[in-house]
Amino acid sequence: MSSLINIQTPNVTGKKYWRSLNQLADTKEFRDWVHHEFPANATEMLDGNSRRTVLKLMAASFGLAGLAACNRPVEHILPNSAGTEADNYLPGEPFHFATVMSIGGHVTGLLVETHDGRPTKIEGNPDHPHSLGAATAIQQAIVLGMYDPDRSAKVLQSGKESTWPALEAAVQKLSLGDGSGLRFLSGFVSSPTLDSQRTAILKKFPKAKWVEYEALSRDNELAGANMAFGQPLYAHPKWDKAKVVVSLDHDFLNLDAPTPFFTLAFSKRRRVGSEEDLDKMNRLYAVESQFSLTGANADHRMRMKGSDVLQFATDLAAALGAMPGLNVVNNGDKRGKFLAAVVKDLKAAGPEALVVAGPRQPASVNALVALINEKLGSACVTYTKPVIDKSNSGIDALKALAGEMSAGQVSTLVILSGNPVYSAPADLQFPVALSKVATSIHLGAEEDETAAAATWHIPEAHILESWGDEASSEGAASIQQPMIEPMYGGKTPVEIVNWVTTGKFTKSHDIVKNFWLAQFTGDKEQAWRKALHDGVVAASKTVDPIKVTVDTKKLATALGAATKAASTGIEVGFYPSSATWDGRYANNGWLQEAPDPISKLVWGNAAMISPKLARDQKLTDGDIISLTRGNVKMEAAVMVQPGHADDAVSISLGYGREKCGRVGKDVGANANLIRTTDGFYFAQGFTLAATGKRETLATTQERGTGDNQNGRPLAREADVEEYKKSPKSIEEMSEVPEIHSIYPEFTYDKGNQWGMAIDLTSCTGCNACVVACVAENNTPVVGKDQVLRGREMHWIRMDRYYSGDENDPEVVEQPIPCMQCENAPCENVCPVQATSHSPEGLNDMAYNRCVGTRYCANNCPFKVRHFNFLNFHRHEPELVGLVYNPDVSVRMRGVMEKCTYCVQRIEETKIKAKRDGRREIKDGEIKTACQQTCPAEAIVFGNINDPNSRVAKLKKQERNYAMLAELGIKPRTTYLAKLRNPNPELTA
Amino acid sequence: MTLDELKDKIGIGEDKVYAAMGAFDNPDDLVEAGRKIREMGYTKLDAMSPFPVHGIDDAIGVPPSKLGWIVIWFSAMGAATALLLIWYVGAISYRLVIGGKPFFDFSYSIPVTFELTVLFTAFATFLGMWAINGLPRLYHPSFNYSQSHRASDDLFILVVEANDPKFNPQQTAEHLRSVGAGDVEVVEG
Amino acid sequence: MSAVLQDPQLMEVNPPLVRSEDYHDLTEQISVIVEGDVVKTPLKYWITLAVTASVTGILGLMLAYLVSTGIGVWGNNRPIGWAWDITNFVFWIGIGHAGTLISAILFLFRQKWRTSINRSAEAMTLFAVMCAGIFPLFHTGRPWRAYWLFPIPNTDLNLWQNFRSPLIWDVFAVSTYFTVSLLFWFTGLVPDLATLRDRTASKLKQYIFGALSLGWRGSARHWRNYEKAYLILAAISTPLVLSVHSIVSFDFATSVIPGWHTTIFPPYFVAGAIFSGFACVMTLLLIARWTLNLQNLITMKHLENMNKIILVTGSVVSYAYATEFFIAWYSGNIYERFTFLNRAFGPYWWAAWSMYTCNLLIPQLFWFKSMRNNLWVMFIISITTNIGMWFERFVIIATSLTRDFLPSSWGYFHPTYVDMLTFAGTIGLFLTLFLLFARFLPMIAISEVKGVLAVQKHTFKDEEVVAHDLR
Amino acid sequence: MAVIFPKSSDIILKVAGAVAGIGAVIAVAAFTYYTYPTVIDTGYQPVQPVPYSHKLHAGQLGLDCYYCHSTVYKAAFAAVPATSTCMNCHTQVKKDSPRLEPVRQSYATGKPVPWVQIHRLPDYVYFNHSAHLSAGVSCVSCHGRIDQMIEVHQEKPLNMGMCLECHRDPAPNVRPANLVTKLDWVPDRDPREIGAEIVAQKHLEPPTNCSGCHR
Repeated sequence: MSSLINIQTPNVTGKKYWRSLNQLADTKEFRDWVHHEFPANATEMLDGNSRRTVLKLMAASFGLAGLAACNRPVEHILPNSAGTEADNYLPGEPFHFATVMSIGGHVTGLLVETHDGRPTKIEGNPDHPHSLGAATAIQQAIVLGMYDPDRSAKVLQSGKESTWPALEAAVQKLSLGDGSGLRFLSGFVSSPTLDSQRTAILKKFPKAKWVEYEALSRDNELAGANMAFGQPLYAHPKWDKAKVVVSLDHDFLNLDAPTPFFTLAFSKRRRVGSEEDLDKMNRLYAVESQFSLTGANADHRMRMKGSDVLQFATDLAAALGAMPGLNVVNNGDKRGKFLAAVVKDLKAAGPEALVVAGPRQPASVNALVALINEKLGSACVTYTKPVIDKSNSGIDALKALAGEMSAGQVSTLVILSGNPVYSAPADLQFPVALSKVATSIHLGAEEDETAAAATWHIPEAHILESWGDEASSEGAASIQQPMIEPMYGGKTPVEIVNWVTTGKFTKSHDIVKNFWLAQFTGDKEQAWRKALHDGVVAASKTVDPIKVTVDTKKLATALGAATKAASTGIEVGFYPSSATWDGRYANNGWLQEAPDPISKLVWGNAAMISPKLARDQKLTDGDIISLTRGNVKMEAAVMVQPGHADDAVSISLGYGREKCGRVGKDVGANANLIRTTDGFYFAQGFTLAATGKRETLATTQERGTGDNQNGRPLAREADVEEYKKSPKSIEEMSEVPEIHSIYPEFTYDKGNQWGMAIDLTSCTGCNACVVACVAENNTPVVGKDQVLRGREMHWIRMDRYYSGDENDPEVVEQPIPCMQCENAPCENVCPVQATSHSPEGLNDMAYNRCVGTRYCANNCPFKVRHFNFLNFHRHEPELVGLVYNPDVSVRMRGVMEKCTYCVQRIEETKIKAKRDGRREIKDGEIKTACQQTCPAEAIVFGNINDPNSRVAKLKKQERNYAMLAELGIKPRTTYLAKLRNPNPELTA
Repeated sequence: MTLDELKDKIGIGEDKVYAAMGAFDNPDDLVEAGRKIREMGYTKLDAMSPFPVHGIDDAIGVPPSKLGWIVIWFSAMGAATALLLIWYVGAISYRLVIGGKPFFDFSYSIPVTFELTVLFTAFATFLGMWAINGLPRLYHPSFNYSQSHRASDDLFILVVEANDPKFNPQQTAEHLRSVGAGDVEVVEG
Repeated sequence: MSAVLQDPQLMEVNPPLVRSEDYHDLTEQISVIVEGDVVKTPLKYWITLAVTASVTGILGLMLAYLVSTGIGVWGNNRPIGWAWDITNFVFWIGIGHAGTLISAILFLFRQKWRTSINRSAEAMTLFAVMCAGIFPLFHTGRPWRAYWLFPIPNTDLNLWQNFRSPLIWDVFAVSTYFTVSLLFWFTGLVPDLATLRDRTASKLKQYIFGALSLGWRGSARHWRNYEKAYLILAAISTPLVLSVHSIVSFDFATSVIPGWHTTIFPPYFVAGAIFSGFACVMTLLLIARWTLNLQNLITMKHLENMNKIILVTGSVVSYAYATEFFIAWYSGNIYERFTFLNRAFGPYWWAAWSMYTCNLLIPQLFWFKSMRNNLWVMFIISITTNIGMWFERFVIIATSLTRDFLPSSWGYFHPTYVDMLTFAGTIGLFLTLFLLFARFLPMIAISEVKGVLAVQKHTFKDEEVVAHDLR
Repeated sequence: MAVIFPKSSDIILKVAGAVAGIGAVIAVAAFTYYTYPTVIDTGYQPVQPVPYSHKLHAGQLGLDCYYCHSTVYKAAFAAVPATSTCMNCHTQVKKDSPRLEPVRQSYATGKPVPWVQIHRLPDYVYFNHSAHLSAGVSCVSCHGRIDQMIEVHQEKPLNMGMCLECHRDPAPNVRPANLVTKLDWVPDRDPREIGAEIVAQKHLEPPTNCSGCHR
């Protein structure tokens, strides 16, 4: 592949671009193959029935490969004609660039690794306050999206292919006048540049309007503050300060936080490094409907319908005496006991207490939470004014816009990077409204539902291709810089806004740079370069928190006005998808195949219901039900979720995309069909009916129904108090006899001895490590059909075990990489010495020696060895091949593969050390991909031969144990038992 | 040497008398006759039978088989080969740490050693047997005997070879008839 | 013995092994089948052959598809890395044990009755091992690299085989076993080939048999060495045959997987192998006996003796089952216990119970003489036994893998049509080869049977012997 | 009638057997020889777009390897020089030699000169130039006397056996780091001694386990 790339120099100031891929993308061959060749393979990848046909193709090509091997193919080296020395460019060596991305109003700084000009991996930016080096699964996976051959590549006019000149003419023709017919519809605006453009436009066109709409947004947070304090404010929970955290339907560890930041901060008081940490450990109460990751990590969890949370919040406030005149309901004993315990705990914690409300909970709940925190005198939350105006944002704004549109008052609508036709509430009839707009210009990354409906569609540049900027809710801004020229000539929002309103096209680089140069003082150019390099703009002012107090009178009236929906019939809750968010990442194979942390569901969503509801309705996993309410209706397969609230259905948004790339098309069910403005996040009064139809749901666990540990001491846990009393209890959970080998044992006492410790206490079970591993080690995406056959290839997988009552189960999540056993059972049985041990204690796997007997996988007690049953990589278009990490071989069919502790990183670092003339590697100098990205720092890798290394220290803890040690295999990967911190009053 | 001698040597010389041969219809008679003929002083005797006739060896003085002694050496060679191979592969050619086991150890060498021993033994036995018997051989003078094709069916043939010092065509044929042989012929080839 | 055979009543009870007037008659009986020109080969033979041959063709197709596409065309998955492939391997290897056992061990024990069945049993062994060999070769992900399994000197990478791996032991065991069985079988065949050579009139056949029989002329000297060689081969084949299935069982016994990691496997597997092997010989013999009218050569006595062995080995296997459960319980190891409970009552209960029924219960019928002598009963039991033994291997291999240590990685196995057709294909190959053998080579060791006949003649003396004129 | 094969058949059989045996031996020997890495891999000498003479540049003119292959000390790959590097001199020297036309072309158009790769390792082998140079392994060890080649050809087999040989006993191939590009270096004493000292002093432990080179 690389020979296709005419290597040029990376340029930190970004004046020059990588042209090569762009040129490649323009060649006819390239287009042909994108449009004709790939589909066959793609459908093949996903559709079991057509498997054979394409497998035949593979057969043919296999034959050819055999022939080609006979004589030596001529390989060309193509150096660039310009100099390389000048800007210290090293072919094959990785470069890192800082950039930033924003999802649903959460901004995270990223670090992008590029090889020879192609972005290959995304990590968090250690210098960015919201990342500190960590990144979520979605953030890491967007790099694959950049190489997605299904991305929008051409201008569309009313869904048909058009040309740039045609569009240009149309834009020139626009008569905007005073802007009375001009409307902008964008996502959550967090870009200072874009905001400044907006202000300018609204000044230039006084009658114009700019609406912000996100399918999943932070609007309720602002509205809540507005209700409580009389002004919209962002709440900033200080998770790391809180000793007692009560989460009211806030999945801040996973779905409701598309940023590693919350986990990062929360886990600070969850990690147990030493004795005193045991006392510092925080306690988490979760109140929620769906079984979320936050619920799974909570020490106590109360399940209730989303609509009942308001009442719970009211009762909590009342119990704390926060405000008179709250209508308290008589609590059932269970709920009452829980509430009492929570109140007591909160009071005790005082300033260290923190109550948070989820973005899916209405303003009223958010307001009450603000009230409660104030009453508690919590020092764990601060409020800031939005640096970027949010006055015309949210569902009501969209409703108004839709009204105008259908009333024909909108002549020009500019839709900036969003897919409202798919994501707008059903009752707004957005497609109809859109059809009433004379000129609608849609900027989008894919040819989606909106692209087809709008009069004009413009391909949008990928984050890694575009200049831009994002400011966090506190105002910390970062510059978004491209690593590569837009492969499909995509444009960015700032470019389009500028173009439409001024009529002349300016490159986003100039727009953004000019905006920031205006902000800078002193050596502007230097400041600009520094901002690009660091990934954070030093000059950008982070607004200081403001002191506010709740206006209880106003709040009381507001609460009275807040209509409490009658809780009759089934409640349906709408959730973000851990894979596709709101649907924008539906075409990303890495994410589609990353299992949902709780349900382990891949390649689709399901209507989650409680076991009780399932029994009442006689439903089992895979039964397709219909959900009806008024004139909205959808069908979806059910999945029984232990611990789910009764009489409630939870369903992820972001599936059932009709106009989408081949990967995400028609995967799962579209929940937007029953999402309405009056029940935006959860709605009452649905009727649930079985359709008799069935669908096979693919999960990465429970194919052999292993949903609990069957009383085996695998993922071990204990309560903090117990653990303090008898630390030995963890080790004693399994009886390890004295094992004497008949052979002299090998001693691994010299040099580096790599080992890993995984802390189950701080691990939340988010998929960050899984995706990090996929990106780092080129593990293939196999598709739903193959997952159903049990052939997914993740080198590190997240095991999830339930325990206890099916209605209120406890969950433990356990990441399983290769244990790198010193006496590895897999090595003994390989007939061809394809897997053996390195002097540094690694269980090496030589793919090129493997003949594929699969004996090693059979003999692996942890089943962490993965076999290439088919040539999975052959399904991928050459373009996707560009995302591969060149430091790791791409495995062919018929060979075994497994976690290597990222041996490529180990070797790189050792060589670097050798170049610098040192022998020993500093602790933490080598980070495995999973460790590097883990926001909870649950995974620690290092030299166990060095007593001062972090990993060695962790392994010294009493709660450190090796899984299946009784087999005498001496695993190098050990676990630190999960410690829970339950409230004694509730456990008693 | 002369061409004829050479021809003889490589077995394409002129036909000459090979032996006097006579047939019996059951093994007991053959053994009986064999003993008698031997008593007459013949030493270069042989018999042809459809199955091993017990007692015939002593009767006509066939020495015991030496096969066993040859084979035993090959068995030893088999075992040695296996152990050397495993030792070389594990401890010399490429010392790889596998499953924490030693580079060479008898414990895990046993199965392969045994199998190779058996394999070598089997080949030694098979090839050795044919070698000692001077087979494969497509032609043999005895095939010229009119009844030789029944030696693999139901006839038991006694052979007095021509290189027997006491051999004399007419006389020997007589002796054969006298011990009850049928179809007595002096065979050339 | 002689006394018994002279007594007419007792003769019914203990009939002579060979019912034949004399040697030539015997030669006729066996040779006519091969020569075919005297007695026309029945049409049903050719039809059967056509069917089995075409099934073998399917095997070829399936293997081509497998190699060109990948193991993914089978149902194997994670955690079930081995399923039908290795099950079939062990199944066929097991069947392959009877032949050598009959020829070698029974030979050493001087069991005269073996003579009329050992030839076909040995042939069956060869064919079974061929079928078995297919699976370890093609179950590799990269069969075109399978030669790495053999110690071929490689100048490039000084990397060889891992002699710690039972799979390598297997390679040596199976290839040795096949080679030795082949030599053994051919050695036995040579005198009979000579017989055919001497009988046939067709020049072509003369050349073929002439070459194959290596110029055998039945010389007393040759017989001497020949018998010695045969004895040695028998002597080494006996431990060999026991070692092969022991080593196959090491594949599992030396692993760590509960249900595999069991020290009783070697004897248990060997017994099972003999059990299934004899059952298979029985099936084939009965068919041959009917279709080729060999009642005179394969008598009730042979069959009954075989049934006794089936009963014994079957009981040994049953005992092994019991032991497994006891050990699992007695070990107190939660993984072991679970595995065996899971075997009997887990998702694969049906496989386990069909195995118990076929291998443990049904053969007990052979305690009754009437059953041992009933052709239908023994035919059906021989079939069920083989079904049962296939299930035994499947239960041990696949179901142990479906649920091992980590519940998170538990799985279930669904065979694909390729799995099934491949297995069917090997059966086709097996039958095809056997049919060809039965038609074109002497199914019964002529010279050996004659040896037995000679002994009988000794005892029956003159009243039995019909003088044969020499002209 | 019982005689099927003529009397002469035996000698024929013997001769045939002998011939077959010898033939087999020859066949095996030939196969081994022609598949021997040093035989199939060495001597590969493709035609280059520009007849660049290493003998002239590196040998007679004495350009240091590092002048053109500038990344060897820092990177895994030894970069082939940019056209601009050539033009540093060839804007003055041999300005309009027809044989340099492709180079000038490239310089003008920015299209790279399609040099043909000679020393090539399989994709699953991760060789790192910087690591070996910093250890003191000279270019000669793998590339031979490039400075004596007019047109470069592959001199060493570059097979796994060759790598292992040196990784197991690096001493003979290790020299002071400042001399690695000095292809014509003649040590004043036994190079193995010198190497052994450096190995000891730098604590060189070249990996011989799989992941040392295969990842």
